[in-house]
Amino acid sequence: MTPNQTDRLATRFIQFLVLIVVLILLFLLGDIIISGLPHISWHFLTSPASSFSAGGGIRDQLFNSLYLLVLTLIISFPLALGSAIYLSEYAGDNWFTSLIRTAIEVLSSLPSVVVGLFGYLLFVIEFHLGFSILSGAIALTFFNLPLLIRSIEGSLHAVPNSQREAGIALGLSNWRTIRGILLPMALPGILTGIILSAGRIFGEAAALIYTAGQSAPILDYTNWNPTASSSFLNPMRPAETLAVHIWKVNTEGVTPDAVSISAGSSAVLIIIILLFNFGARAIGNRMYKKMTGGK
Amino acid sequence: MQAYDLNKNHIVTPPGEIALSTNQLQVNYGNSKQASMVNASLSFPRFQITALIGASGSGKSTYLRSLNRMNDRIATVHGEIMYHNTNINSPKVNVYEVRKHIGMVFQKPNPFAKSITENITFALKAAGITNRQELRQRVETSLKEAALWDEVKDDLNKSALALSGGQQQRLCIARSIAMKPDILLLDEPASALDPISTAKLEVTLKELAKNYTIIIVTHNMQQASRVSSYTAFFHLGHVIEYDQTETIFQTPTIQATHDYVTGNFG
Amino acid sequence: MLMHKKTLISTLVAFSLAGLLLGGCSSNSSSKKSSDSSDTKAAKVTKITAVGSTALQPLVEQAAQDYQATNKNVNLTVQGGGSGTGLSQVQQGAVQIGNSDIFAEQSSGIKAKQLVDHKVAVVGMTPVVNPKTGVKNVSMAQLRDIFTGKITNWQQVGGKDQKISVINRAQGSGTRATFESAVLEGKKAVTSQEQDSNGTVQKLVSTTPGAISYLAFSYVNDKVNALSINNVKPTDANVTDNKWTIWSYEHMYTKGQPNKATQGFLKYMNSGKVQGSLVNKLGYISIHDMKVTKNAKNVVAK
Amino acid sequence: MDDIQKKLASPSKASHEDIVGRIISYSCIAAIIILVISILYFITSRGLATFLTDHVNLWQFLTGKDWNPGSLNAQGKPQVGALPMIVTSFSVTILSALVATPFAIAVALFMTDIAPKSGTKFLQPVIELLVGIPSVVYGFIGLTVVVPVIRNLFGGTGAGILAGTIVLFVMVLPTITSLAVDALRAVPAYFRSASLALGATRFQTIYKVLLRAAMPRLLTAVIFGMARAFGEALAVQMVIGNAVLMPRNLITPTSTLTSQLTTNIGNTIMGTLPNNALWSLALILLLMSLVFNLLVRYIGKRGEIKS
Repeated sequence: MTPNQTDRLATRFIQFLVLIVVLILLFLLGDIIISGLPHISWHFLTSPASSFSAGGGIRDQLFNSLYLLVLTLIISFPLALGSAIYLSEYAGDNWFTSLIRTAIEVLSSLPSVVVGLFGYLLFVIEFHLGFSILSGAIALTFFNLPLLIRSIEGSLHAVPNSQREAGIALGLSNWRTIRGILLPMALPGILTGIILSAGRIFGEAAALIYTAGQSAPILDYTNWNPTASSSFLNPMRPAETLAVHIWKVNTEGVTPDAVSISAGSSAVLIIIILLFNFGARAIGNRMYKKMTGGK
Repeated sequence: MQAYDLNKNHIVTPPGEIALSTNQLQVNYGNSKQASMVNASLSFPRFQITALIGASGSGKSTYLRSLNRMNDRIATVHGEIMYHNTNINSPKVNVYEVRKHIGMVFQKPNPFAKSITENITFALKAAGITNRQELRQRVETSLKEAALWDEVKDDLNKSALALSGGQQQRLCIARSIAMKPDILLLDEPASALDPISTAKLEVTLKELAKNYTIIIVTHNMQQASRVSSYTAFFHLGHVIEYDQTETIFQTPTIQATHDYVTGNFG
Repeated sequence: MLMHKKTLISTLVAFSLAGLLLGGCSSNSSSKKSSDSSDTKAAKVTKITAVGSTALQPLVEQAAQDYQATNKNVNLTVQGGGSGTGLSQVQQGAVQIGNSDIFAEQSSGIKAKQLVDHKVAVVGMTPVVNPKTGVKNVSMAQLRDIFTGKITNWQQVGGKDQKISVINRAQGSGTRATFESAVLEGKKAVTSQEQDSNGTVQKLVSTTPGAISYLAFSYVNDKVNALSINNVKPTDANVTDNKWTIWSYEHMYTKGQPNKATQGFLKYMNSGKVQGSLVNKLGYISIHDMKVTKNAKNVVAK
Repeated sequence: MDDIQKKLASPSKASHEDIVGRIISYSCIAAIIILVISILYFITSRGLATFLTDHVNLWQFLTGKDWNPGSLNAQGKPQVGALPMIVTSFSVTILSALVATPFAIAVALFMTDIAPKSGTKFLQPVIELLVGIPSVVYGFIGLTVVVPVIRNLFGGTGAGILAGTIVLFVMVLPTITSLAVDALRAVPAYFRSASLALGATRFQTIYKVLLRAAMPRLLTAVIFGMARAFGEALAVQMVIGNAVLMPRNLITPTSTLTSQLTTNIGNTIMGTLPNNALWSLALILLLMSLVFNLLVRYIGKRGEIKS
């Protein structure tokens, strides 16, 4: 075989493997969406879940998922941002930094159920936060932090060093340089990172069963007082998210239409994650274009 | 490469007012024991252009970057850098003030991903200048001084990244001089530019020398001889010779300098 | 357009700083807040948390919802987590009610004397097999031999020539404890597949050839075959007089005597409203219908 | 003393800003360190209780084959042999990484060298979507699609290491791929151009130059993938069968550390041996994830591309 033939063969082989990966994804998406789409209706999205009769919806679960996502980001984003800035701009190349990095990585590979129980014993019980969205958000912060830190640090790293030098050569403080020059340039990357990590939060179940809980009390969407126990804005109320709902319906669901609820919920979940992904890409591209003056 | 005696040198002290001087400057990168720059003692005359020349790795850029403490995080610098009777190489000195007074322009143009105006006003605002009138005034003056005003005056709100390389570099110069520094350090500012942009830049530099002390690193000997009044020749981390530019290029004292400026080198 | 970006950045920074504060003091302030609110509202709203058995959860959850509709002064939270979690948490006093599928006495590490038992429903369990095995009835001894691994082929109990694949429930789960105490007579079950939920077991048995497992009555559907034992059919009626012996109580434990609010809810759980309709709707057997009782040592009395 | 001299000697707005910046970023990292330490302490203290309070022999724990923490064996010792789960966890982890790596590298090469523009545009979302699918959903697809297919092909129940491997393969694929892309992108462009200029074909360049130059970082990518596989719980639990038996082949039900942990943690009483033993499993998971990370660091240090 000549080198050229080998080359062609190898390229074909690589293309073949890529094709398989794409097919796997298409199969997964197809399977989830095709089996779920028929069950999605306006009624399904806007009515509360039912614990034993057919015809329940996922209104509260859907809202809970989104609310939990927002709360988690409010807690984890600033922490991740500060830490990523530390790691990429302040940390020296020494054993301490490498210890911190290892610790963060270990955090990301902990099994969710362990984090869930930790959150349960510490936040739910010890700190008296109870089964609540807040407890869930703190537990999810554990997963989200490593992802966010990694993506923010990566985006900061991708900003050319010449930009840092330009900033400090003008007599700007490091902090001002980071805030005013590096962060804006890293923003598209950071946003993409946030949105992608949002997908993970959205899909997490095991850690939430013990922290945010798995029951969804009836919510009052007209009560805007976040301290009222029935208010949809109350962060101290227990909340079942969409992913937990899928898990519950599949494992212990007694409703006659458990299968279709599960399929419909999975499809909704995937569609939202799809939207997140496309959103991330669109926003990232737009910001990049704006910054480089359309070039 | 011929081995030269690196300890043999010829260094003059220019007459007249000295803007900046270094005494026994030594630079070590990271944890490296091998110094990238040893015992550099030079004095730079006020309102003149001084060129630092030498082959790649001779330490000229390292030296230049030490002058406004840009090497702080990546290298250890020993020795004195005297500016306004202060050793600015001391950790007690406010490094941000140092850099305000000793500005720097880099090899590759590095404008911020902001509009042309914002590129200039960003650091001014950070320094506490908030008066719109004054900001506008400074933008205009500095762009004029950097000979960029005529080309961009209608596009001040456009992204700086849309400018050409030469324009970007002049914007970077404008950005530096808008801070009203004393001294301007330029690290091979023309190396990424085409000949026409380079020529324009050189004219600009000569204009600027009326108001600023300029120290420029270049590997282009013609450029050094065209723009500078003093020239220092660096070799393997040592300053070999420092004298008036004419002397360096026509009657150097040291053999190594002679070989380098005549092209019989390496 | 650059201004626009700038506002975005500053919002981002502001957002992050606000969050930093929130994140930094969340543990303090929010715990304070929650205790504050419970203090100020103590006169009005009492918080009750019930944790534990996932099998009991749907019933308590639904009952709690109905109860709260009329009793605005109670704030009920019902969560799963498993019987073990329920018992340990109620014992520690972390929650007011611990839901459990098993007697506290049967659980090692639990000081049962501290806990007060409130039985709220009965669950019947039945062995289920894949429909293609062709088996409808087994004797108790055969069932025991299947689960201890002595019988390994359906032919041995009158079915097809097919290997038996046993799917057990998670060790320590209430369902398994009930099944083993009623069927195995202290013998050890063969190590086999374990699944921890009714839903998964139902799916697996319906699709795996030769599979056998056991389910609560309410999870039996037409995709799996419920077995009769010694020709007794697994029906609610047979459970009430102990003809069908694989059943257990659903317990709601409190630590010592419950406080007033909790007492009120437990009373509601035992009332006709719950026992008369809700319990049956969710597939449990009402505690009122039972003609026999069982104690923690599995002794049945009339 | 002139004006400039004074300015040089005294702190300015910029120095204050920098102090503020340091305080903010240092306190963030401190908060994270506290989080990590608290969870590490929590798992370690509970995980060690099996050995310290219940006096289980560590060696027996690691090499015993009988897992039945609720009951005692003939000698009156609790049966806490975690070996079958350890073996299974490693098997699914290594197998899934082995299967996923060629695919991941192929996709990465496609994105960096074969069709950089369209490949990235098209495959990047594919990879990110695979990350986005929740593990619950992976688990149910595994249970309803993968397990029946294996059952029909090979007989048995279908649950086992093979099913676990297939599910994990899809789950670690995006992790390995995105890191492999980074690895290949980090190889300087002149490596490629130099090789191509010497007349090498694209495949020769990829095989002899690219993959070799990127090898340390590719290894890192694979190890990160393995770390992900090792810690995955919900999806594996649904397809592995959860029987604590030494795996004899790829299609008999067995159990991983995570699946055992997830299945039983809710059913055990806190503070008792069965519960402590599960925390010991969590401790093993933690230590393994530490080992994976140290491995990555070690490889990374040795294989930095010198440029």
